[in-house]
Amino acid sequence: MTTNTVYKEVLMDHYRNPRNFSDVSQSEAVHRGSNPRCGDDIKIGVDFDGDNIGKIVFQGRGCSVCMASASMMTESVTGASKNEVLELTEQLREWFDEKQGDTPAPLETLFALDALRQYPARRRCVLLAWDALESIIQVE
Amino acid sequence: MTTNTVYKEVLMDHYRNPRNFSDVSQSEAVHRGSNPRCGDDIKIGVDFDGDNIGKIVFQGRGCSVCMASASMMTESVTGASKNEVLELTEQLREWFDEKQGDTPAPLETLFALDALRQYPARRRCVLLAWDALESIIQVE
Amino acid sequence: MSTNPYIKQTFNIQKQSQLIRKDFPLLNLYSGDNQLHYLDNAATSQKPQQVIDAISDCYQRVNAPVHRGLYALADESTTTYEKSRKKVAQFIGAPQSEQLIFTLSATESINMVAQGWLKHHLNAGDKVWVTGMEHHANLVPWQRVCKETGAELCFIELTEDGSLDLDNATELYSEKTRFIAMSHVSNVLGVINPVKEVTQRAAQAGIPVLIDATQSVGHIPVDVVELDCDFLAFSAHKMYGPTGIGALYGKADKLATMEPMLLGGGMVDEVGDYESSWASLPSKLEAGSPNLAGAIGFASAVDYIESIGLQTIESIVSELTEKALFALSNINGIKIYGPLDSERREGIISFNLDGIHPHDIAQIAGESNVAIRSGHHCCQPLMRRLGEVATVRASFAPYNIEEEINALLEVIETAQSIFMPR
Amino acid sequence: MSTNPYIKQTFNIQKQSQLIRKDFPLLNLYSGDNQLHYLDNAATSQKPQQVIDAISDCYQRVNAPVHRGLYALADESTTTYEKSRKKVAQFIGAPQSEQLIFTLSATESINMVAQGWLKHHLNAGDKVWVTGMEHHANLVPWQRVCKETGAELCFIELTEDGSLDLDNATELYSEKTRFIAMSHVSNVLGVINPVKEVTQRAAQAGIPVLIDATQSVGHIPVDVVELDCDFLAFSAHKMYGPTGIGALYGKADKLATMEPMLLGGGMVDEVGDYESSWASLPSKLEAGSPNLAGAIGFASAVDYIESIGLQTIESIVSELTEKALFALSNINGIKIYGPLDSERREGIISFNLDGIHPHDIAQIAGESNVAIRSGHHCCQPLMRRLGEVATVRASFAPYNIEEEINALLEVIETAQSIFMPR
Ligand SMILES: Cc1ncc(COP(=O)(O)O)c(C=O)c1O
Ligand SMILES: Cc1ncc(COP(=O)(O)O)c(C=O)c1O
Repeated sequence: MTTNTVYKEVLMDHYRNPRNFSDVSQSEAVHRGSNPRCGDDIKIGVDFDGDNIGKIVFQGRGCSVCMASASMMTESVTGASKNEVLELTEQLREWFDEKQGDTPAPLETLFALDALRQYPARRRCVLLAWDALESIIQVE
Repeated sequence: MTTNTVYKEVLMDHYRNPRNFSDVSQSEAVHRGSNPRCGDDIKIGVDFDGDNIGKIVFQGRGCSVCMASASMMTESVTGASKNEVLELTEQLREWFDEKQGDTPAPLETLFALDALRQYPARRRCVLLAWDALESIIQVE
Repeated sequence: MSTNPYIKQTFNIQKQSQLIRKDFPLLNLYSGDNQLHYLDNAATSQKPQQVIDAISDCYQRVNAPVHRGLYALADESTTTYEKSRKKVAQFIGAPQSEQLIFTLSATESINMVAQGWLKHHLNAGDKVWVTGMEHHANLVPWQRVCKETGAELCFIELTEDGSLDLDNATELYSEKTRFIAMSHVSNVLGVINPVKEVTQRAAQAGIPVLIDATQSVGHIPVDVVELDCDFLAFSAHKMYGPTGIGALYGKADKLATMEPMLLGGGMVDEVGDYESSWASLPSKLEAGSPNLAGAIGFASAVDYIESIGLQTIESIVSELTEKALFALSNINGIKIYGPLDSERREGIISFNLDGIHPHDIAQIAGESNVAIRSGHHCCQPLMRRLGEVATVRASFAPYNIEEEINALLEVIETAQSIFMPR
Repeated sequence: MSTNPYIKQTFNIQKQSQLIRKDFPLLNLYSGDNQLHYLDNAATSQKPQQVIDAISDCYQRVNAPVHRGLYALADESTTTYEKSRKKVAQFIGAPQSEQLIFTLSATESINMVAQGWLKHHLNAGDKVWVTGMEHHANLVPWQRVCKETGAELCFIELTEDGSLDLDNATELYSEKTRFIAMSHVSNVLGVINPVKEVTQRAAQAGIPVLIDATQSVGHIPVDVVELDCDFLAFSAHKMYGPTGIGALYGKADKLATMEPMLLGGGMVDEVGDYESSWASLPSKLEAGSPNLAGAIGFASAVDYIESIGLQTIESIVSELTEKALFALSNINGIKIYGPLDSERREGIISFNLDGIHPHDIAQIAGESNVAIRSGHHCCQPLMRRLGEVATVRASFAPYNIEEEINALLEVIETAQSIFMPR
């Protein structure tokens, strides 16, 4: 196995001990993200605090990348404004699509996703939670 | 131009002076043969004499090969029995499909068609009249 | 493009064709007395070594399932496939790659629109317009969809010189018209149709237009934004690309509302036992394992065209066409179809000779290694309008050279000496 | 076949695979630590140099329009195209070449039958049967045709071990059944279905049967007369042939009563302005310019298989499968789907590991150059029946060697050490 493995400690930690992983049924706004291709299926729940993300939780099942990415997302966006989240989502997409550039991840908390940029096939796993959150904000 | 040209004198003679080329409307049995691909469109008319071809005429338009082949056919089959014609048609098909074998044409009158065997694309031109005659006999 | 080896101001056009010809291995197989004069380019073009190599390279280096694997090779195949889509999409000026669907052929592209889009937008009494010069591929699918829905098929007729008689197609933009399908360039007459004129007025009337660009893409500039068409269909094999792959371009809203003709793997999202939902574009319209080598070959044909320059191609072909038209029009008993004005036509010339069946001319040509076509060219309705059952057709590509026109002229002379001896 | 270089009694199977592997340039690109362990053969196979060369040769020597020219090259292309048809037809035992239609893919073949035949033979209340293990390509087209006609889609369910539960499909041969569509070999379970048993009873009841043979042709013997199926669909790219071409076999009466899905050039006889008539078979079902290079590549893949011998292929793959099944079944926490009896399965093995998502296994495999697949494999209905969202799948070809099984086992060990540390 190459040293480039995506299964770095930080990612595995998020997968094994997902942050903010809990029932979304109490949240103000909920959106489901699913990828029938690999069976990833998660729900994101948000409580807003004015224009900001007050509380965010997620629930569901998926591969380690999908679950870890969702977990990292909840940590990254808590307290951020809607616009900040939308911008961050866009930055993350661009960063991911760059594949191997030197650009660091838009947030330090997301750095563990770096190795995945070589694998365009994992794009959807990484972005599933982010897409769902974006939908929530756009609907609001 | 190669010496293998299909436009030998005999063929051109049949094309320019088609034998038994006349109105088919008086014939006992008539069948139309057409090839929309190249616009060949002829009618064969037969009067039977018992089991034999008494009189055979044709009418229509087509390329030189189609017209000459029809003309040669009328000469070849006049007086022949239905079975003989069916057999001859089959022999002609086989001979044509052989492409370059040494087998001579089933009848001397058909020898001018020899060079055409190299050109499978002309199969339908050569056989159009024969197919029409076969249909007449099979219906009888 | 100063690095373009094909363009040097000091080169005349003859030399350019000869340089281009070197790229085509099939043509170089024959030499001297056996030289092949391939003038059947409107049927299918020959392929440059660059395209052949790209296909081999695909199988030797890239081949893996597209869109579905998590290993490096599958990433490579997916990336290469999507790059190929982008290349072809950009070549016709498609705003988004996803608007370019890879299909089996131009024929399939057109059928997809007939069955997947128009059929769901037609009612009895509606009108669908085509022209009197369409290839069967851009006619028979509309015949069927009209029959299925009770719509009426209407024809834009031709003027004496083989142009579209738009002035007399009075109902073309009427309220009843739901669709217009027309060719950009006729594969028989060579005429370039005033597509822009039609799409502009159609747009005002809210009528979608499909362009059959099978004879124009790769030959003359085609830009879907500039043409403002709703759909555009073409085939790789007519533009130096592989056999067995074509493309459909569509406006985003049109593709979005299109029902897929083919159902299966890759084009679905969720598949229940009794019902399924579709994936997003372009996947929705590409059921089954993608044709990876075909797409790569298609893109490399575009690369090839761009390396020569579309302008260079156009000027070579138009010079050949002009010379051929001039020489042919001096022949006794010849009838040339379509406008003679070389500005308004591509490198396709159809003609007939008095007293000689087109089949006989093509046969005599074949015996002299001149590859031309006789027949209805998949345009029976046009033949009826011309009052012919068939024509002879010679069509040029940038690898054709002037002496091949002479070979054609000799063939005609021979044919006349056999069939019309003085 | 004593001249067969691949078969020597003194060779063991390992050596045979190694010899075969030499024919596949893509696999030979990688060596040493970078060696590619391509175990995604059920998705698409690699291509031998022989097939790649046949395709290049087509473009370098044969390329010309098929069925339409009067010059020598066009004769050659036509003859070669029809020879290719004959080759593929004979390979599946089709009584007549005309019963073999070249298509875009197995997917297109199946859609052609759904839209062109079954749709015209179904009424509301009729039943169409499929199985619970079908690929989306052999399911979604039937879903649509049932919805369009009001017919009912019924499923032959699976037993615990992944076999067809024919005993409990009590209504299968009932009066209401109009069609049965089933796969010969499942692309997930690897199980070989008892097709003959079904066709025999279906024939008594007058029910046509379509076999999706995409995973069987080229892998195990397939003879359409012996199977007595009405339709059979397959793709070249799964049997060492090119991408972008498939085939449809049909019984003569079925093909004769089939409406063409694609309309256009080549498939018509007379084309009026408003109505057209169709050409005879096989042309009727092959609209558009034929895929010459695809057909030639397809035939050369058959040649390649015949040069190795189907039996040799079978025995290599079955030995690999047996070994892999044995080794895998000893792993803690593994679940293998489908019957374990290697007599009843092909070289396709799907499995899951407790506590590890299939995606993660495939990813870890990819990082070690082991190309395996994770996902639903275009079989979502089967996944539901297995109670999984996805599986891992490894699939073998005769160029795979025993050490590649070890590479797979190592990957599993790594995955377990990452995800299930003791
Ligand atoms: C069992 C089965 N049927 C049908 C198909 C569809 O084949 P294709 O994608 O070549 O049309 C496949 C492969 O994808 C398959 O495995
Ligand atoms: C104008 C035109 N349209 C459509 C077609 C059909 O193209 P294809 O046979 O590649 O589908 C052709 C060529 O045959 C053509 O010349």
